[in-house]
Amino acid sequence: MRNDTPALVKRITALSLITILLIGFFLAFKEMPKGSAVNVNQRVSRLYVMKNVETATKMMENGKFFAKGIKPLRTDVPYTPITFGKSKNLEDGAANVVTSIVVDYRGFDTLGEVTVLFLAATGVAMLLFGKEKKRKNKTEPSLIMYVGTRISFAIIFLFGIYIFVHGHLTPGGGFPGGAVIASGILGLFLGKNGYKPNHLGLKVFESLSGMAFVIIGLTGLFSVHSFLANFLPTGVIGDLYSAGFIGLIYIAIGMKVGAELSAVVNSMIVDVEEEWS
Amino acid sequence: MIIYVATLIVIVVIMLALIAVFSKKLLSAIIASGFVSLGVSGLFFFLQAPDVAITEAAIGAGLSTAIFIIALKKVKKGESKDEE
Amino acid sequence: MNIFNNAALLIGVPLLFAFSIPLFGLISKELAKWVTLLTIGFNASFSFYILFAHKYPTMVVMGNWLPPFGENLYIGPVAAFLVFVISMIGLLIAIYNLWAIKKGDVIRFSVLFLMFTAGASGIVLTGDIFNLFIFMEITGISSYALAAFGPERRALGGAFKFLVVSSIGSTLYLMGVTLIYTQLGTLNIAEIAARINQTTPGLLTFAGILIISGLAVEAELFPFNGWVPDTYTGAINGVSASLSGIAAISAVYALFRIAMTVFGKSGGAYVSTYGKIDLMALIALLATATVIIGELSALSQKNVKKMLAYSSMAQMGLIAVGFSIGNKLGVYGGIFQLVNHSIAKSMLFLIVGVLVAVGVGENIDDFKGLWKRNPFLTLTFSIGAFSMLGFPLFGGFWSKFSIVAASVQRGGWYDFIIGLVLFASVVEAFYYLRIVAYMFASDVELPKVKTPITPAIPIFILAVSIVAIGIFPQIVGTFSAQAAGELTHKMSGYILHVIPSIAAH
Amino acid sequence: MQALQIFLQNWIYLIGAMAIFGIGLYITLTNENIFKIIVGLDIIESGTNLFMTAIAWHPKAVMPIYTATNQLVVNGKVVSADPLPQSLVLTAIVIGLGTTALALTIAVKIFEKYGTLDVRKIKEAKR
Repeated sequence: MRNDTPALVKRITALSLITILLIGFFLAFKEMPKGSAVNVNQRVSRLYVMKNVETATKMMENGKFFAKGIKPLRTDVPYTPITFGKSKNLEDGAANVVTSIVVDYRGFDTLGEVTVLFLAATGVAMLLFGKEKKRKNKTEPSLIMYVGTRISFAIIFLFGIYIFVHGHLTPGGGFPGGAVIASGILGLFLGKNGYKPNHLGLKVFESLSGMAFVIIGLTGLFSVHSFLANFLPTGVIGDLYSAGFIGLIYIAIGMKVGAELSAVVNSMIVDVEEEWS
Repeated sequence: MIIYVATLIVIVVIMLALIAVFSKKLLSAIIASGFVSLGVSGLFFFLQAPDVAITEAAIGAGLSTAIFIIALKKVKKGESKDEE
Repeated sequence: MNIFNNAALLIGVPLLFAFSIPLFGLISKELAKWVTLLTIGFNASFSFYILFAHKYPTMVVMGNWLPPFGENLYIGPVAAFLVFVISMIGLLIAIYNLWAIKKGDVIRFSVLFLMFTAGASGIVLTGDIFNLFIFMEITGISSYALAAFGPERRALGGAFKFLVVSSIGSTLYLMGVTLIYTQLGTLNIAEIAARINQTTPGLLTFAGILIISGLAVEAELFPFNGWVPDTYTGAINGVSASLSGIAAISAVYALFRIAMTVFGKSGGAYVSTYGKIDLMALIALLATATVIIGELSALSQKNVKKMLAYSSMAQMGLIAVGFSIGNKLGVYGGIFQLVNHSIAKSMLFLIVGVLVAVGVGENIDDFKGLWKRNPFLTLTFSIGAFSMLGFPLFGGFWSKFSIVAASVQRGGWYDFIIGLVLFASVVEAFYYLRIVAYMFASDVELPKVKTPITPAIPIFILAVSIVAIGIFPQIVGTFSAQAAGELTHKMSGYILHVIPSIAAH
Repeated sequence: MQALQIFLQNWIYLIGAMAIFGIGLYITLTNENIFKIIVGLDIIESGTNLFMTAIAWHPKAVMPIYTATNQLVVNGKVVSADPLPQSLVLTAIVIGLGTTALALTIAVKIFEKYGTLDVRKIKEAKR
């Protein structure tokens, strides 16, 4: 919009634009299945929940998957009941179906997602690059704050690790786990003026955990001939040591996200003097 | 019954978003948007999506708001000058 | 179905090295730039291998889950060729960056530039509609940061505008994808494309409009291109070159992959789409508006970078007009023009970058008498300008010619559109020739300037390739023809290569 | 009462998502303050996420996690909420954080260099 557009005109334009958009959305919603009509069984997620993508693949290769008019017969794919704590050697051993989709069935998306976060952290650090100035806060945090943040950091850190290690069993996973760890580090910043995390350590940690993700992917490529393929046994559903490489990847993601978000917080908090020399 | 609770939360969330529209101070707009995220993450529980709820609470409501406030602190001087 | 899983290295290797560049950066800044260069060089040579060993059409399966259940990359003629072009342009700009980027946070700049190129290749390669969004965001986030990089403060305003418009665009795209998912229950492009007529028309049309407006932001189509002039002018020249030479072409490809393969009806003389309105016609209208607005705005600019930005916008419009004609010749012209634009425009931006660095400046008045000051840059700039205008013996001639011929072939209201486009070309000729005239025919006496060696290499290669394409159009023409075949026949060109078992029904 | 409940089940999340989305868009389009624009983007993000989760849900859904007591498949039919959109939302949330952080950084830099947070003044200063 132009610079000198009066506020009222701008508002009316925006309102009419939004109204048109929302009318379009509601017209589209009327044609969308709603409420009890939402049929997960017609969607590709049915196969992910039942963990029988391999069966469906075989059906597809035999030409039995698509009916006349190219309708996929997802409801025809047979399934074997899955019992928590008993079923063994499923194609994907994660009890949390969302995790199995995020890391296994659509792991490539997640690699991209980690990259996006990495790039955002890199961009933030690149734009705020410069010589560090001393922070001058008027008030020093009290002793209770100092001690409290340090003690709570340990607990928060452990909790973050718990979240991403149990990502394939309980809600959570690498991203919230990493975010929790980063908020612990944010607490440390609040607890002491001029707190400095180990920059070199953060950087190395971030790089190594990111590389670990790609290397796990490449291991899949060279051992099972497909990038990001699960090459470990999947174990019993519900066990801590199950779901193959999902645990490994979530640990890598958790550490990477934690390091990255801490780096973002760090570069945002520290005042720098820009230098172009 | 739970749908009525959800309806209530939706109404609260919309009102919080409206606070972000009309608030004169940046800080209250930011806090309001943080609470919108928190409310939405509550709705995710009703929508049977605990994973999303935890992520939204940790990232959308927690860290994102924190980064907002850190950035706001850096430009604190500008706020009073800019607001008409 | 032909599976070549090792092609996943086109994405995997850049990612691995992007994550490790901070470690290389601990050793030396220069090393970071060289790692970027070599990684993009790896991509270029690998895509060269795929292209010339004729490894396509092929598919890469991710995580051992075959499509439509898992994610896949699809390397058809279009993708193979465009990845090669993107990697080559990226490689040349990386060589330029060796010389241009010396100050500031060089290491992180290298990371972002590497992932920018890899993300653009990913947009071209991917076979999953949500994965396309991820790659758009990878390219997007790195380009916001790259556009804001630089000692000049004007970079920031442009980058911020780009960020806001682009985030709203990607949100709209995501909502469109979700709407389609509610009805078809899949995210695989091939399956959606095969079953698109099973959606209800209203929802389909609205989702199409949302998706296309989301993609049009980066494809620089009117009315979503308000960010273009500010961002291109503000960013440092290497970044402007990569934005117009890499990001824009991958976005246009994504736009027409969705419009033609996903929404398109196959079988006619030209591609039209399902739904209540013909999305191809909608794009044609937007594209024509883009051409006219871009060229007319470029005419009045005093700053060469800003002029190039508007011209870039107009060129994207021209490309979109070529694609949206929808017959084989039109798509052929569109892809040909895409390549020509990518080569010529990135070269022009690099030349402006060199000129600014050696102290000539970026205003049109500074170009007066440049021939006497530096013949090399003058000649290459003229070659780029002539290619943009579509002079015979330069690359742009063949593509513009095919687009005009295609619209005459299609007839109907496309005669009117091509009339407007030709009028805009006259305007374009005026402002480019004005600069060329200034460069050659001004008798201002100013000290000579030297050309630095490193950036001269990419500029020279790009100029030679423009002339080579102009004299031997079949270099690009063969691939464009194959690509046009793929895009206009969605069933035999795309779907059957990804999900062959659909053929039984 | 029954009708109201069915209406709410069908529409409340979609209406809420669209309202949040619309309000966010309104903030972004009408405000001049850079921080307000970013707040708008954040709210748009929330609206989109709510929308994407809402289309995964149906009134009898259970959460998509296998536990000792939670049955996802009953009589050969999946009864859980659709896990695929949920995993897409996870991705969208993280990407949203990245965009927000970058936008805020650019905002801070703009304030450093121009001394203002007003978008109009940035433009005037450029010429």
